[in-house]
Amino acid sequence: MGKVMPGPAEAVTGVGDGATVLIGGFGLAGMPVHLVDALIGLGVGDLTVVSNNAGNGDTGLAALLAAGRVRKVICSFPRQADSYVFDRLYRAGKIELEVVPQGNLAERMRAAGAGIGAFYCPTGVGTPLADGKETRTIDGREYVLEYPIHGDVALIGAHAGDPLGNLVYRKTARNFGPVMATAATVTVAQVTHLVAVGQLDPEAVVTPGIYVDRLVEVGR
Amino acid sequence: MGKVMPGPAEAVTGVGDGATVLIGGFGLAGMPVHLVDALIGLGVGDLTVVSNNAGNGDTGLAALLAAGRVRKVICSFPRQADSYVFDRLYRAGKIELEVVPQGNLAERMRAAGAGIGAFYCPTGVGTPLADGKETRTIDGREYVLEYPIHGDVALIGAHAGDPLGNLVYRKTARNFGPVMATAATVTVAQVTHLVAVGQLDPEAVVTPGIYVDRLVEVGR
Amino acid sequence: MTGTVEHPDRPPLDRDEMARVVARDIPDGAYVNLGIGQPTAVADHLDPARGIILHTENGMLGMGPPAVGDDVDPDLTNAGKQPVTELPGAAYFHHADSFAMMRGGHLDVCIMGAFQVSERGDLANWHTGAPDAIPAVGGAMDLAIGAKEVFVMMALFARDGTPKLVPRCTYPLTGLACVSRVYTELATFRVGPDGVRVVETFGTTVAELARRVPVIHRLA
Amino acid sequence: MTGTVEHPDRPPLDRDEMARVVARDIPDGAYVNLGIGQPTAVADHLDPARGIILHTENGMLGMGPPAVGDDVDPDLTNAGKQPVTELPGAAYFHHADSFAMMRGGHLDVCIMGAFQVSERGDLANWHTGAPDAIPAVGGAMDLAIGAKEVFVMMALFARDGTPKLVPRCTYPLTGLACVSRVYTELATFRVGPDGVRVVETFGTTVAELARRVPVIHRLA
Repeated sequence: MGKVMPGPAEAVTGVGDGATVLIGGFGLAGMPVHLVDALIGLGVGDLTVVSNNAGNGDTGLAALLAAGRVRKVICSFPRQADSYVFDRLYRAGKIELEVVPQGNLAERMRAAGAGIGAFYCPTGVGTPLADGKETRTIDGREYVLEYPIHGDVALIGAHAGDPLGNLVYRKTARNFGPVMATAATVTVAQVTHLVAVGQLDPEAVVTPGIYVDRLVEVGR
Repeated sequence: MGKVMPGPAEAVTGVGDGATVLIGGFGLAGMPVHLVDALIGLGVGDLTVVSNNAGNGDTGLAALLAAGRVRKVICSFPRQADSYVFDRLYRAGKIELEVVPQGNLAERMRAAGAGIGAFYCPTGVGTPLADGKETRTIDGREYVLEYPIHGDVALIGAHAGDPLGNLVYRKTARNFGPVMATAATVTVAQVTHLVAVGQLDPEAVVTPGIYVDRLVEVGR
Repeated sequence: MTGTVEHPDRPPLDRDEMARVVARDIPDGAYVNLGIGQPTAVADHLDPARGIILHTENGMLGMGPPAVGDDVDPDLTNAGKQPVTELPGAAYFHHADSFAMMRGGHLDVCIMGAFQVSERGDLANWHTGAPDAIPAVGGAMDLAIGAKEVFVMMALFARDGTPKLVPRCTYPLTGLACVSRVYTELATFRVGPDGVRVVETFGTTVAELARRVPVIHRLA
Repeated sequence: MTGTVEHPDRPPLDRDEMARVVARDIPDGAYVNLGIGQPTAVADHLDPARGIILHTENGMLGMGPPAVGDDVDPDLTNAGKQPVTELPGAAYFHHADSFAMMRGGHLDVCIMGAFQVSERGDLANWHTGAPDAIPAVGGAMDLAIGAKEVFVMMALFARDGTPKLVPRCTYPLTGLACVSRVYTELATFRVGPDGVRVVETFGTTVAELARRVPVIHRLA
C-alpha cells in the first residue's frame, strides 16, 4: 500500500514553509515526538502549529518552538509548569498565540474533517474569546459561529497501526489524534507497534486507514 | 446503578403520547425489536419516529406503524422491497413523511447530542430537500443550515452492555445506535448480552454508559 | 487529453462489461463507495492486488464480497441490506462517523445509478417527481457532494427513448455539478465544466450518438 | 427551601474539609468532571458505593485515584496531566467525543476554581486580564456551558481582601450565569437568578459575611 515509511524523516517529507501543522497530544501523552524531531530536521519554518498545549519541557513541540520554526501557535492551554520555551518566546514577542477553548479546538477540527462549513457553538458566549464573532439565538439559547480548522499536515502518535493505516491508541493518549487525522490534507502517524493487516480488531479500530497517509513504527 | 431493567416493558416505561422516538437500526440490523414491541404494548400513540428506514416486513418499526401509533416518520429511505406497511399507510394519507438525507439524519442527531445549535452542511444544496432552508457561501462553497434532531427517547440495539450502560455493537449493526444514544433525553438499549462491569475493554467501548439510562438483556 | 476511441463494430456493453469498464477506471488504492443496485457489480471486477478498499455507508471500510451460506450474518450488510463479508484490515464505525468520512471528502470515488445527468454534471437519481412516488434519498445526496469523484452507471436512454444525459435535469436534483464520469452501454463519458466528452463508444459512433443525444460534443 | 445553617464557633473549613463538603453535595450516580487543582481533592471523599463516575476531558470516563509507583503510566493522565488510574467499567474516547459529551449537557456536575463569581452566576476563572499574563483557557469555557451544574471552589476573599463573590465580574468571563454553587472556607452558597443565598457558614455568621461581601442576602 505504500503507507509504511522507513523512518520519521521520510514520513514528514514534503511539509513546506508556512504550513499549518496539527500536532497531537495532550501534554506529552500522544505527542508524536519522533515526527516532530524529523520536522525539525527537515528545516522548514514559518509554521502555524495547532495543538492543545504549547510544548512541555524540551522535547516534541517545545523543541520545534525552541528551534524557531513556528510563527504562530493555536492552542487551548499554553501556560503550564513546564512550558518555559513557549513562555520565553511569547514574552519576547517572537511568537503569535491564538487561544481557542479546548472543545472548540476539537470540534473545529472535526468540522474540517466532516465537511461542515461552520457551526453554532455554545462555548464562549459573552466572553472575550467570542469578541467580534457572529452570534445567533436558537431556541432561546445564544451561540457563537465557529469555523473549521484545516491542517496541511497532521502529525499524530498512536499505539499500533497496520499497513493500511488503521490505528488504535492507548488510554488517554488517544486525545486529539483521531480528530486531527481527519482534518489534514496529509496525516502522518508514528506508531509504537506496526502490526500485520488483520491483527487489529475491526470493532476496535479508532482511526480507519482512510485517514492515514503515512505511518512509521518508532517503538517505545 | 439501577440501569438494568428486568424486561423490555419496564425499559420503555414513561414514554408518552406524542413523543419523538429515535429508533436505531439500518433495516433490521441493529433494530431494537424487543423494545419496539414493548412500546407497542405500552399503548402510546401520536409518535414521531426518527429512523433510517420506515420499517421492514412485519416486525420492529413496521409493527409499530401497523399498530397505528405513529403520526410522522422522519427517515432517509422509506421505500424498500419490504416496506409494504409504511407504503400502504403513506398512500392512504395516514402517516406523515419527512425525508432527510442519511448523513443529515446522523449529523443532526450528533449535533443534538453535542450541544451544537445548528451547522452549515454541504448536502442537499440546490435540491428540493434544501427548499426554504437558509444557505450561506463559505470559502466559495455553498452550504445549507441544518438544525439538531432531539429525541424524547432513543431505543437502540447493541451487542453487549454492562450495568453502567457501556455498550459495544457488532459489525454494521452499530449504525445509528451510538449517535441516537447521545441525542435523546432518555436512552434505552436492548443488548444481546449483559456482562459484568469490567468485562468490556475500555478501549473498545463505543457508547460510554453516560449516554445510556436503561438497558435490558434480550438474548439472541 | 486523448481522443475518443470508437468501437462501432462490437455490440454495446452488457452489464458485466460495464462493471468491468468502471472497475478499470478506479485508481489503485482508492477508497470507493458502491451504490445500491448496478454499481454493486463493480466489486466483482476489482483485483484484490490493486488495494482498492470499499466503504459502505452503514459503517464499514474493508467490505468484502457478498456472503453466502453459513457466512450470512444479519449484522453484516451493505447499503442495499444484502449480506456481505469482512476483509482483513476492515474497520467499523457509526453512522455519524461514516457520513463525516463521506461528506468530509475522504472517499476517492463513489459509483451510483442515475435517472439523469446534466452536461455540467448535475445528478438526479433519488426521485422521479411522480406524484404517487414515495421519495427516498438514503445517502445519495451525501455521496454526491462528498466523494472526490462521482461515477454514474446508467442506460443512455430512458424507456421512452429520451436520452438520460441532458442539457438540464428535469427530475429533482441530488447534487449540483458533482458527476465526473458516466458509464452507459453505448459509450463512456467525462463530464465537467467544459461539457460532455465521449471517451469510448461501443456498437456506435460519436457521430451517431451526437444525433441522438444533443449534449454530446467531440472535443478537439 | 431550608434556611441557612450557621457554625460561628468552629474554624473556617480547611481545604480537605471543603473538598468533603463538595463531595457530600454531589448526587449519587452523578457523572462529574473535576477541574485542575483544588477540585481534584474532591475525589478523595467520594465513597465508591455512591456510584459517582469521574470524567476527564482528555478522553475518559471512570477515572480512578492518582497513580503511584509502578501504576504510573504516561499514557494515562487527568486534565492536569497528573498520572491517574482506570476503574472497572471505564471508557476511553477522543477529544471531539469528550467535548461533545461535555457540551451536549451530559455531565451532571463540574467543579472548578475561580477568580470571581458574580451574583447571577457568571464565572471568571481563565484569565486575570493582566497585560503580561499568558492566557490559557483549556476546557473551562466548555465545562462552564456544558455541565448541568457548575460548582466553584475558591477562597472567599482575594489576597487584597476584596470579595471574589461580586455583583459583576471584573475579570474576563469564562461563562454567563453558569455557576449554581460556590464553596469557600467561610461559607457555601447557592447562586441563581434570585441572587446569592448562604447555605452554611463556618467560623462566621451571615450578618458578618453580609458586611464584608455586599452581594450576600439572607433569603426568607
